[in-house]
Amino acid sequence: MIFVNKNTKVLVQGATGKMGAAHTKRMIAYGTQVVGGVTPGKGGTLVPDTKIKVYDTVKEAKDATGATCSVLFVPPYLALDAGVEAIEAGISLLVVITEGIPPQDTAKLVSYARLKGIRMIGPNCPGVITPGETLLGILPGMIFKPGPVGMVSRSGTLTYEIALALTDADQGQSTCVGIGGDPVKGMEYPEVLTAFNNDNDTEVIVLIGEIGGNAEEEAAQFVKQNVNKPVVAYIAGQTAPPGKRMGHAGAIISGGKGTAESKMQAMREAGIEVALTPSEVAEKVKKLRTQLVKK
Amino acid sequence: MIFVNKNTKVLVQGATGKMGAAHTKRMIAYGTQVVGGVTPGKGGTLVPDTKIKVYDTVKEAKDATGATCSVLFVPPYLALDAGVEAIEAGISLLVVITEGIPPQDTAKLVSYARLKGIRMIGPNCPGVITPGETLLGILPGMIFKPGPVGMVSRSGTLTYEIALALTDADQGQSTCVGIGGDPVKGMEYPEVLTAFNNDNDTEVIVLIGEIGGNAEEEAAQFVKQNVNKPVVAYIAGQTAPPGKRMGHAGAIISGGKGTAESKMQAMREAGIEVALTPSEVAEKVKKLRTQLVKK
Amino acid sequence: MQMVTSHIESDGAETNMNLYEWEAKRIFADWGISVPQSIRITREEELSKVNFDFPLTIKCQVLSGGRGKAGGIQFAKDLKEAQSLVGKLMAMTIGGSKTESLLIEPKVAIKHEMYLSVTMDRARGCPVYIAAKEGGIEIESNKSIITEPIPYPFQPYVARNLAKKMGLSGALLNKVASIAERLYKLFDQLDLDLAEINPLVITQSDEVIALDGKIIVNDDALGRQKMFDGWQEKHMADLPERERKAKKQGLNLVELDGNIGIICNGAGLTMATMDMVKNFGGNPGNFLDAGGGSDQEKTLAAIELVNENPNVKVILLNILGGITACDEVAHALVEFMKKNPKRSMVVRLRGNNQDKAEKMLADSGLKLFPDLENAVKEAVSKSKVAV
Amino acid sequence: MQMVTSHIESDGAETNMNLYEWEAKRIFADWGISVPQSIRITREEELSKVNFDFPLTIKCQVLSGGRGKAGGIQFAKDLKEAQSLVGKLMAMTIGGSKTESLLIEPKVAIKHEMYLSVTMDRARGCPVYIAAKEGGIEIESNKSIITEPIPYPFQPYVARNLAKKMGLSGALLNKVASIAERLYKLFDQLDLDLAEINPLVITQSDEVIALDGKIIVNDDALGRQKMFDGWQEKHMADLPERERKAKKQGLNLVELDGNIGIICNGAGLTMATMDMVKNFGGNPGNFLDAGGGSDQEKTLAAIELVNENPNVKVILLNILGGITACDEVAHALVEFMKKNPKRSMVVRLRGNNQDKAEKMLADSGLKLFPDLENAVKEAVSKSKVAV
Repeated sequence: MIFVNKNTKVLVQGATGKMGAAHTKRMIAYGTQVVGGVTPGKGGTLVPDTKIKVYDTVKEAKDATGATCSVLFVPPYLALDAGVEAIEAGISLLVVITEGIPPQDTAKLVSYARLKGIRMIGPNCPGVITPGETLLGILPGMIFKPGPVGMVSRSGTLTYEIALALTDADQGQSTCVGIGGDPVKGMEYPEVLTAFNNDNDTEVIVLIGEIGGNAEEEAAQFVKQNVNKPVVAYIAGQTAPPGKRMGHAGAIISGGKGTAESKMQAMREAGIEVALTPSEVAEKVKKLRTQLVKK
Repeated sequence: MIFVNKNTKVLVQGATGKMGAAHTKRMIAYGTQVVGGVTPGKGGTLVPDTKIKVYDTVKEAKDATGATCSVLFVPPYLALDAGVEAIEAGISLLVVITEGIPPQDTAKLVSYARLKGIRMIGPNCPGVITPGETLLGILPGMIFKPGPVGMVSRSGTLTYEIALALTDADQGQSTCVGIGGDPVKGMEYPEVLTAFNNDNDTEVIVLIGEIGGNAEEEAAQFVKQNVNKPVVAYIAGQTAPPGKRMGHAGAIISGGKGTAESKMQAMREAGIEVALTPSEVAEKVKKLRTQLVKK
Repeated sequence: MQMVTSHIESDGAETNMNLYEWEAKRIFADWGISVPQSIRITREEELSKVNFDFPLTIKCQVLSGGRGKAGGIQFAKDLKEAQSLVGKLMAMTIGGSKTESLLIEPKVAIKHEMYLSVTMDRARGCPVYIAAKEGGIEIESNKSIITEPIPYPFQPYVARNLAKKMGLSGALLNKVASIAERLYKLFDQLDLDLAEINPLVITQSDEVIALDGKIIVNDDALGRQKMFDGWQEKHMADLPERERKAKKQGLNLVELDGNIGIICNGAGLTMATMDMVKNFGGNPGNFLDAGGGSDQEKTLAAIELVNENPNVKVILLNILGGITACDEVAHALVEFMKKNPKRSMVVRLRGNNQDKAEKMLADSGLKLFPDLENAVKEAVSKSKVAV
Repeated sequence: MQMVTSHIESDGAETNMNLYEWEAKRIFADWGISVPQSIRITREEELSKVNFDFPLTIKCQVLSGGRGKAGGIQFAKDLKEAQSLVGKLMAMTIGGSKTESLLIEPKVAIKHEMYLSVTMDRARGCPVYIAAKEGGIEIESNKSIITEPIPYPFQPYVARNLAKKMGLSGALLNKVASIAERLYKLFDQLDLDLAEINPLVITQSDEVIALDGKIIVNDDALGRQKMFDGWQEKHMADLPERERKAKKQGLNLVELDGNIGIICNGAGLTMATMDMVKNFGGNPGNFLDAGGGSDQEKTLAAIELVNENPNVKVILLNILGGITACDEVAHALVEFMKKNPKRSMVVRLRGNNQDKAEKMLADSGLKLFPDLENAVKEAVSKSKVAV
C-alpha cells in the first residue's frame, strides 16, 4: 500500500458543507481515522451526525490532533486559500476533491505544494483508498477489496468500474489513487508509479487514462525506464471526436494530439498490456499474476 | 575575509545608468572582477568608458561569464524585479545599493532571497569591500587597507569615517560589510558576525550601529552567545531627539525605544567595548589586538 | 501579407468561452497593449463613423478559426469598395459560426510579424509563454517557436527572458517584454485559458501592436469574473441547441451521429461506455456526462435532453453510484417513464443504495442490468431493431 | 466609553505621509471595510448636511496624536449643541497640528472595542498584523496584544489565523478575518507604513466597523501611488517651514535648539558629527543629511537652508567624499561664500577629488580640516565666541 494506511490521521476541510459532511461520515464508516474537520467560524461544533470536532483553522486542528493529511471539500474559489493553509500548517498529503477550481488557482496551489515538497492529489479527483485500511475522498469503499493490484487513474467513476471488475475477478487492490481529470494537477502518473514500484504489497499496476494531453505517453515512457512491475492500461475515449471536450477539462483531442490511439500505441511500445474493456483489464491482471507466480 | 575575494566574479545590474556606470569604473579600478553589466535593451553594448559587456538579462550574463555575485544600481521601483531576476538566475550574493525602494518591495525581495538561501546585502547600503582584493558597491576603496579588523555597519559615510580612523591607526580591515540603513533588509548583523567569527583573517570585529529598531540589542545578545572574538561597537545618534527620523528610514527613536543609550547598554552588558568617537574605535581596536598578542 | 488565423489550441478551447476579436482587443487596450484604431459595425450606413484613413481592413467577427482562408478578411481602398463589402461579409458563416459584426481598421503598414501567447502548460503545471519571432505562418508547425514557463509569483524579468529567447534586442526587446508582461497579467487576472496575439506586428513606424487577438475565458472562473457577467449566452451562439441547453444545466453533452443515447455519471465512464458501444457494433448518438454528484433533478434533465434528440432510438443509462446515489437516479427514471412510457431504455445501476433503487423500479417494466457489458450489448441489440 | 488615540508607532512615522482620519476612512470604505456614516465640514452652516440621527460625534481632523485627551473629540445631543461646538473645535491646535476640518458621525452604540493594524516588522523583515481582542486602552502597553507575520504571497488564511489567535470565534472570527484580509491588501497595494484601525468596534447590532483609522503612506512609494499625487504638500502643513522646504529638495533636515549648523553627507555620519559636537561641549542647531550622492546644487541648497536659521552661529560642513566628490562640494562652497562672505564656517573635506577641492578653495579664506575631531573642536569654539 502507498501514501495512506490505517494509521493515517486525516482532517477534512469543508467538513460542514453538504458534500463534506456526507463523505466525512462515509470515510469514518469505512474506518478512516478522521480526527477533525475545519470550517472557519464553525470551530467548537461537531461535523453533523458524527463525533468529529470542527476547528476554525488547519493550524489549530493539526496542533490538536497530529493529523498529517487533509482532504479538501471546500468551494472552488476558496480551495487555493484552504490548500495553502494546509500546506503552511505542515500537512504532508493534500487530497483536493473540489471540482471547478480555476486553473490559475490550481497552478498556484501546485507551485506551493512543490515548493514545500508536499504530496498533493487532485484537484477534481475521487481521492485515494487503501482497501481495508483507509479511504480519503469520495471513492465508494464497498467495491474495493484488499489485494496486490495498484491502481492509478485520471478518472472517477471509470476507476470504480474497473475496480469492480477487478474485485469481481478476485483481484484485490493495494491502493487506488485517483489523480483527477483537470489539466493542471498536483500528482502525475510517475509519482504514483514510482510509489507502486517500490511497494512490497503491489504486484501488478493498473493505469487508467483518457484522451487529452500527453500524460499517458509520458507515463508509458516512465514505465519503460523506471518500472519493473507489470502494468495493464486502459484508455477511455477511443471513439471520441476531435476538438470536443468530453466532460473533464482535460479530456479533449487538440490539433490531432492526445488521441486514445496515440496513447495506446505508446503504452504498447513501453511493454504495457492494453485492455479495451474494464473486464479485459481484470482478465489481463489475472493472467499476469499467474505468470508472476510461475516465475 | 568573508563573502568576497579577488576571485569573485561580479555583475552590475543597472551598469549603464549614471551611478551604475561611475561605480562600475571605480570597482574595476579597484581590481574587482566585474565581468558584465545588465541593462535590458542595451545588450551588446559596453559599459561607458570600460571594456565590460552589457547583457539584456542576468541569465544571459551569468551563462556567459560564470558570475556568482550581482550588484544592483537599478532605480528603486525596478529593484524587486531585478533582484528576483538575479536570484532566479542562480546568483548567490546580491548587493543592493539602490536607495528608496518601497518597504513592501524590499520585504518581497527578502522573502525570495531567504527561500532560495541567497545572501542579500542591502538595500540602501554602500556594499562590501575586502581591502586589497575586491570591492562591490560604492565604498571609497582608498580609505581601506588590508588587515585583521572585520567591520559591519548600518551606515555608509560613518563607516568610511571609522575605516579612515582605523586605517590612520594602522588597523587594516579583513572585510567591511555595509548592511544598509533601511528597516527591512536582507542581511542582519548576526549573519555577518557569524562569518567574521569563523574567518581566520579576522581578529577583532567593529560593529557600527545607529538609533532605531532593536537590531543592535539583538546583535549584542548574539555576540554574547555566539562570538568569541573581541567586538568594538559605535552607536550613532546619542544626541538625536525622539520621534524624528534622522535621514535613514530606520533611524528613528519610536515610543522611547531604539535609543543609543539602550543599545550601548546592551552592548556593554554583552562584553562589547563601546567607543564614543570614531577615533576611539581605532584606539580600542589597537588595544584589544595588543592584548590578543599577549595571550 | 499573409493573414494568420491559426492559433495554439488550448485545453477546452471548444467549450470554454471564446471571445470575438473586437472583445479581445478592447481587453488588450484596457491593459495597455496597443491595438489599431477601429470601429465595429453591422450595417453599411455605419461606415460614416470611420474616422481614420483608407485603405481599410474589414474583418468578420466570428468565433471559429480559418477566417482568413474563408475570405472573412477583406481590404477596401475607398468608401465605395467598403460599402460593397459590408453586406457580403455580414452574411458570411465561417466554420459554422455566423458573422456577429465587422471590425474595421486602417490597413496597418507591417514591417514584421511575430507571435505571442500565454496559456496553461498541463505538463509543467504552470502558465507558459509561447512565442515566435517569425510569425505569419501556421503557428503549430512554426519551427522558431519558443516557450518560457511563468513561475508564481510573477516578476517582469520572465517577460524579458522570453523576449531575449525570441532573439529580440534593443528597444524592441523592451517593447515586446512590456507587452508580454501585460499579457500575462490579464491572463492571470481574468482567469483565461488563452490570451493570444497573432500576429504581434512591428509597424513601419516601429510601434509594436496586436493586429489580431484571441481570448478564451475559463468557464470555471465565470462566477468570479464580474466583467463577463451575461457574456456566456452570447458566446454559445454557435453551439447546437441541445448542447447549449445542456451547458446551461451544468451537463456536458456532445452530440454524435449514431442512434444510442448514452448517459453516465463521470466523464471517463461515459467515454468508456461509448467505446464499448462502438466495440460491440453500436453507434453512439451522444456523450452525456451527468456529473459525479448528480441528483434526481439533474438526472431527469439529462434523460429528457437525450430524449429530445430525434436520432436516438434507445437510451443507455449507466450509473455506477459512488457519489451519485442509485435511488436518486431511480426517482428520476420513475418520473421520466411516467411521461414517456414507450421510450426504449436500457438501465445499468450499481452502487450506493442499489437495493432501494431496484425496489422502486420493480414495477416500471424496466430491466435493470448490474453488469455494464450486458447492458451495452442489450442497448446495441435494441438499436438495431426496426421501429 | 474611552476614546483611544494612541497607536503603534511605525518607523518613520513622523516624516512619512500621515493621513487624516477622514482620508483613512474613505480608503477603508473603498476597500470594503465598514466605517460609520459621516460628513466632513469646516463651517457651522454645513451642519445642515447631517443626514443621520443625533447624538453626533464631532472629531477634529488633525495629524497629531493625543486628540481625545486634548478635547478634540466631542459629542452633541442636538443641533444646537453641535452648532456651539463647531467653531471651538475648528479653532483647536492639537500637538502642534491645526484642525483641518471636522468629521461628524452618528455616535456609535458600541458593544466591544478591539485593535487591528498592519505594519512592517523590521525584525522579521516582513509585514505583520498587530491586534488585540481587548482594545480601548493604550495599545503599546496592552497585554492582550498579539502579532502574526504575513508571508508573501498572501493568502487569506493568515487573517483567519490572526482572528483565531485574537481569541475570536463564530461569525465574529470570519468578520474580523475578512477585515484583516482587506487591511493587508490595502497596506500592500498602497505602499503603506501603517494601516491601523483603533478601535475596531463591534456595534450593538453586531456589525464590525472601523471607528477610527490611521494611515501612513511610505514616502518612497509616492512616485508610484498615483492616488496620492499632490497630497504631500497638504500633509506637511504641520512641519516647521525650513524642514518642509528641505523635504521638497530631497534633503533631510531636523532643527534642534543649538547654534551649530551641521551638514554632512550620510545619516550615520551626520548623527556621529552631532554626537561629537555635543561631546566637545557644543550645541547642534540642526541635523542636515545632504545625502550620499549630493552634487553641487544640492550641497548649496543645504548650506543655504542652514544659513537661513537665525539661531545658527557657525556652520560645520563635514564631507567624507565617497559618492560625493569633494570638488562638487567645493564649487558649492565657493558660490555660497561669494554671497555670504561673513558667514562663520568650518569645513572638513576628505575623500574623492580632495586635491581639486583644496585648490579651488585656496583663495576662499576657508580653512579646511582633513580631520573630523579638529573640525568639530573648531566649530564648538567658534560657536562660543560672542558675535
